[in-house]
Amino acid sequence: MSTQLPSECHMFLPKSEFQLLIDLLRGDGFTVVGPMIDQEAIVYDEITSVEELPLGWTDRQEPGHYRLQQRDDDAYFGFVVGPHSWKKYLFPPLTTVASAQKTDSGWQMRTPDPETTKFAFLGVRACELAAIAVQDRVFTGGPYVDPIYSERRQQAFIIAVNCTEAAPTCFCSSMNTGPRCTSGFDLALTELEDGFVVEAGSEAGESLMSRLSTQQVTAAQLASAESCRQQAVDQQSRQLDTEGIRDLLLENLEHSRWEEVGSRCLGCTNCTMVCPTCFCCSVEDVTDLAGENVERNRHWDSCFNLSFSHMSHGTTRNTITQRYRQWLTHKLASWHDQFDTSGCVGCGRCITWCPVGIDLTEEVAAIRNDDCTSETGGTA
Amino acid sequence: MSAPAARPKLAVFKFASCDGCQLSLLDAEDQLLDVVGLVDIAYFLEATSKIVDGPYDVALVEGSITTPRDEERIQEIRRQSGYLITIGACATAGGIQALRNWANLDDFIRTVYASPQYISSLSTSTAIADHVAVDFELRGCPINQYQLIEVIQALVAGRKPHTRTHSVCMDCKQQGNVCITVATGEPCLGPVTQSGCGAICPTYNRGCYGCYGPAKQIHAQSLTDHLIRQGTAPAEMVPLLRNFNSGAEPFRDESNRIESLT
Amino acid sequence: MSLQFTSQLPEVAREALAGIAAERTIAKGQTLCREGESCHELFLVASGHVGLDMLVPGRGQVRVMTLGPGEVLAWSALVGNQGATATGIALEETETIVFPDDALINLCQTNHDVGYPMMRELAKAISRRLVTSRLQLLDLFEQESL
Amino acid sequence: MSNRTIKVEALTRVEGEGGLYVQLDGDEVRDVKLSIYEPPRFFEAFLQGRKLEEVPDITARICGICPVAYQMSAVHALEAALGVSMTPEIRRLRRLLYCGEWIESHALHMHLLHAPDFLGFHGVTDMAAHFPDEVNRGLRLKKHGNELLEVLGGRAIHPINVCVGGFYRAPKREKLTKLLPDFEWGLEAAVEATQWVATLDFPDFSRPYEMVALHHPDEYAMNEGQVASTSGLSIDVRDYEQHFEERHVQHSTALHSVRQGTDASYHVGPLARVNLSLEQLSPRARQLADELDIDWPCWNPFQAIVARGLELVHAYEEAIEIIRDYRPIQPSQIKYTHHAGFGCAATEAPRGLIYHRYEVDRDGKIVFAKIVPPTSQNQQQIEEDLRDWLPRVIVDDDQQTALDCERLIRCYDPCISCSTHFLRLTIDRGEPA
Amino acid sequence: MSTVTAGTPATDPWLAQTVRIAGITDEIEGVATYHLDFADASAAGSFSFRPGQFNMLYLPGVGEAAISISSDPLLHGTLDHTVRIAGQVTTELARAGVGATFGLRGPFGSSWPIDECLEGDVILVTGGIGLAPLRPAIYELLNRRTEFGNVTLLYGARHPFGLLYSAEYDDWQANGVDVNTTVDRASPAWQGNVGVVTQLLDRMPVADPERTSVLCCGPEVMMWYTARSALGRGIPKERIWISLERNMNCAIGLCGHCQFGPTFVCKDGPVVRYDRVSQYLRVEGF
Repeated sequence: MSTQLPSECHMFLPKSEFQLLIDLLRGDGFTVVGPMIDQEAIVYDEITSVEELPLGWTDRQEPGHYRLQQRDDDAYFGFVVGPHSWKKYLFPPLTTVASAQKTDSGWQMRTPDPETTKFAFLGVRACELAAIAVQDRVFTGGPYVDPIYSERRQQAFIIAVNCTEAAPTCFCSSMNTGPRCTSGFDLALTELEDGFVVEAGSEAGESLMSRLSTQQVTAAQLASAESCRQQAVDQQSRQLDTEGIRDLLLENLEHSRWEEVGSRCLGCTNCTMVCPTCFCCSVEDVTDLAGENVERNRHWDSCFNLSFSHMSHGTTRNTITQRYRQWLTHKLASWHDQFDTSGCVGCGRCITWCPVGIDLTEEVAAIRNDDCTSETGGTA
Repeated sequence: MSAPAARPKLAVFKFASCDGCQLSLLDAEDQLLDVVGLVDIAYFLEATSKIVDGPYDVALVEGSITTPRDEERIQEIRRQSGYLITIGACATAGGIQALRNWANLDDFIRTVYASPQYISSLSTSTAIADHVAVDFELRGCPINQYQLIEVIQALVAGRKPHTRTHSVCMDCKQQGNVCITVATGEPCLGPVTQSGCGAICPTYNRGCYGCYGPAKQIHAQSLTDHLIRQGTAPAEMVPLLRNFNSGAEPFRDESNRIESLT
Repeated sequence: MSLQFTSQLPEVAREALAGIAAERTIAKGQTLCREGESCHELFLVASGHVGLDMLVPGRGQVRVMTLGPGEVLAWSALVGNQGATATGIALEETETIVFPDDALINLCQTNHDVGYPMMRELAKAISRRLVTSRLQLLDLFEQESL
Repeated sequence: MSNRTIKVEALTRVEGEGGLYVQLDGDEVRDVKLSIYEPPRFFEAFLQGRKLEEVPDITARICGICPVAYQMSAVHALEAALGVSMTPEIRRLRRLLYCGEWIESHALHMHLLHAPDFLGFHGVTDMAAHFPDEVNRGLRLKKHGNELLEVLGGRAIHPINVCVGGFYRAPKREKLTKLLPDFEWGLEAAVEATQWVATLDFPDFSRPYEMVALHHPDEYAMNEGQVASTSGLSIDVRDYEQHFEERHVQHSTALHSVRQGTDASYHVGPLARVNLSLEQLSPRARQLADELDIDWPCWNPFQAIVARGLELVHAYEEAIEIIRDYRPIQPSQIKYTHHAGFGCAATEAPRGLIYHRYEVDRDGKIVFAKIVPPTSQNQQQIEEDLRDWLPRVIVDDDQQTALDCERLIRCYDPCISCSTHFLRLTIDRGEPA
Repeated sequence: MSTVTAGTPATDPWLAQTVRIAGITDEIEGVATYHLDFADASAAGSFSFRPGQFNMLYLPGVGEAAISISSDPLLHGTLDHTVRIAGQVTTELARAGVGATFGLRGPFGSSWPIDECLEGDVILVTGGIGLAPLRPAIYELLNRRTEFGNVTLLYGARHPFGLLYSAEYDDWQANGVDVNTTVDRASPAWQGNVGVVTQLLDRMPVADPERTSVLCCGPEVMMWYTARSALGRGIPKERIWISLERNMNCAIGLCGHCQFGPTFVCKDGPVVRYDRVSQYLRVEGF
């Protein structure tokens, strides 16, 4: 992890030249999306200037609790992750996947026009790179490729930022997804007081880097960047023991802990909405009054909704307990069967943004501590 | 797919309410003329002086039952109506006027009226479904006009109306809103309130006050316990649950529970 | 022949049982036992089918189940004769193995090496019958018929 | 046919439910009763003990047609109680919100509720077939009002963005400026609509009203001003209750507002406003008022529809101006601290002056609430109008007579839902007194 | 299944093709078979499916429903779906007449493992409408009859008039499928078996259980007890196959609705090997 990369891969970008990065991307036709302060939180939205970044702000996070706080320095990226994730750009909350028009010769089916917006994401954290990689598998790795995700993803330019701090809700180390950005980016930045150590992760990244007003990086800058990154590792306090987690959960489907957490869970869907990998969605028709022009709209949905498992003769998962179990076992266990990876990247959003502070790491630990298979070996 | 040929005969009835829900139909400006073309408007006092006697295929009922006379009137409307749909929080949960259910009606009357003997009113304000069988409930204070149009469209097509029952949170997050409770500590009923409003309150920087009533399968106590632990006074939680849908069972029971704690 | 019922019995029990059993061919339409009446024989169906009917006032004889190879009927002969709970009618020419109740009860009581396995297999057969009856009760295809 | 009773069991194309009965002895009007059988909802009672912050949300529910009027009166009265004063920016944004409600309500009443009376239709459904352009224009204008309410208030019915101290969130500029093209079209359409209603066939029926409305020297009064009348009254709103009282009148089951110490009725609404504040109308509306074939002040209640038209034009013109100049305001809400006090305010609902008075305790809870909506103030006036009007319209056909009475009632765009919380009534539907 | 890429109507997984109702056969009460033609002839040419697969039938404005294909996979000219009126889509479909058009996406999902049954005996166990997804398998077994040992159909229904495709039984029987039916509730005229379908499995001779395959489709409880019976008869768990039903919304494994533990029923199922899902079958609400 702390392997020193050859210094020629790295450059130094002074903060005074930072705006050029956005200008170049915009000049290349990218819509640049980055962190900014809105609604008392750090969210992702379109930016045109570094001025819009949350300079000097940080976030304080705990289960069910988030507050912005002023830093005593001028860091651009001195926070962790907020309620938004990049999935809202790659897998939009609402999109039209097809349409149908009634004509004299019957229904005509159409595909939507391709997405033309190219996004450049500025400030993607290691856990978020991992989340994008997870969604890549979901949407493009199987027998069917989602054209909407695929188009947006192929056009996206990713500028990662290494975390230099960790929130008490972070557990990316446990999930082996961070905090160091190792792949999946075009450029990666590590913020120092007066500039960024920049690393290219792709040809597109290299090419952009060559157009920036960068300087040769010094050994001191590299060392300083490394110690900043190490700070994020050292600060991480939360852990999720992933050892045998798939079998642990799938063999404890009748564990009493599910009822316990099910009684606290609101079934509100917040954890699934903020999760950067949750991909559940529904397609519904929207028609004009005559019913002759129909759009098939796909919107984010959630396994926490009662209607989600509804069939004509009944609902499969009828209680919040069953739905919480579905979410957690999918995220941490059956995701492995389906996509050969965990569905969790350890970003901690579901912990922070749960309105009643339910913490999945605590739930897993509770089940592990009282693993019923280890005692009785099965159910009667 | 052919819709039933005859246009359903529609009636709009009003009980104790503000008129806002039936106005939602007139507020569907773009579709209004098309909608009125789909149905035969037989009784809709707010919109037309044309009055056709029952029976009616579809009755939209706004308002709650608060007088002895209305107790009888709703029975007659039920007899006259094929498919009875209640619209809005008054009709589905008793409305804001259901606050009288926790008060002494005589005190209420004396507060407002100098000559209480003239007032003929029940001591409760109750939902239509407490009196007659209701075929479909459309929630909200006020209802959402798009949901109302969906209901009418569904009835014309002879199918069950489709309205979603998830929490406000899902709509809220899909609009990119930050959770107001988590980020500011302000109490918000979004997690336990049914979708339909478009999550407007959090979008406008304020907590949801539950005007679409409880979502399906909620754990209201988990939310209130957490908010109280986080510093909201129980005395503040009671009125939050007790406003436009105070008569909806999960809100009513939870407000009673917290009240008993204080 | 290998029947589910007898195949599980130990050799010694099978031999002992063979000593008291008789093979009987029941002609189509013939009654094996009659609802409400005492029945003094336990039947094991070897081939063919037997219908179990119950009398429901207003509906007449209602067929509640069909038995086939390997299934027993008239077990009331073994567990205490309260009268048969259904009428068994051969639906075709049916081969059965018949056990007279007094001999069977006597054998089971005196020789536990036979009695216990026999009762266990009978319990299993009753258990299977119970499960199928429950599944029938569940009316699994109910939603399919409007 | 000497003694007969004419009953309108249910008034239509009004908001809320009410009826009318008229007792005649030959051609002589013996009794006229505007009966309102909306059940009481006890708003003033259950407001007691609620947090003052809830008042704008709760009072909005008195009326789904003019919730903004209730919210505006409530917040101003409560701010008076708390001693909070508004910034000019918030004040303008509140006027903009009110413009939305005026546009929505006036367009609805002019086109869909009142015009059918002049043209001989039951309502919009049958009128649409013969006057599709007018109906569609009405719907479009109404929609503009609603869109403005949605941007600024979150939704058209029972907006959620109004709070004591200002707004929960100031709208983004783009969201408002996006409305401008429609509003520019709407302004022209409002002018056309006003010209159109001015050509309707008005009965020659003028009445010696005392018209009461807010008046403000610098602007067309909406949220603030002196309570003024065409008889020369000009008082501070704090003195409202010294000049106007709600009174139980023998012949009616309802509470009527009258001038204090007299039995005199008075008239509130758009006609009163235009008569009192003609000079404060926006330039386009002011010019239009002159161009129309009406002498101002106007005393014909049927021509209130024209006054509504002028206000529609005014609301568009003012809305466009406010939107053009709008920059997001910070803060959108003025901070305040709770302390005991009382305050009152009057604003101009689409149907006329609305008055609120509150007493709050030091914890910010409501101790006392009084709400006087416009329709209660007009009720006695309507009955008096009918006494005058009936002899002119009595025909053998009771139905026709009733219809003519309804036409007059609808001039006031009565909002019966609003009225109920203060009405004392026994329900005696259809039985002549 | 090869990777499908976006772009053309044939490859965009979200895009439905227009089909037309060429004929409707009323089967039993509330159930009809829709014979479909593709509006685009080239689409018809390129459409092929394996027994057990399903299509998404799309009624614009109403929605989609996953319906298994019930025709002979070899007969390219016909595409049949036997549909029971249950939800909105099927209710609306029931109102459509011959000539009506709507949308179709598919075929999707896994198929019955016919090739894994070669040379052994095959027992098809099904109930009610569950025969519809098995009918293409019966056709295929008949088409390739010599490649298998005994082929037995055990079919249960609620009552005698709930038996689907009854006109075809004689033909199947004549061509080497032993057809056994049973009903839960007998009518006076019913001369056949009464009792649940698992009973038929309990008492039928199973000559070589190690080489016998069971293909089962019906309500989950029925499939669970069928598997129990099959295991009791010595049939290996790897040779028992069931067809699952879950809420299928996208049919392409991208929406999450149809998950059953590790299985996406739409793309890993609907036909799954019993032992791969058995541990979850009796977990309530999973």
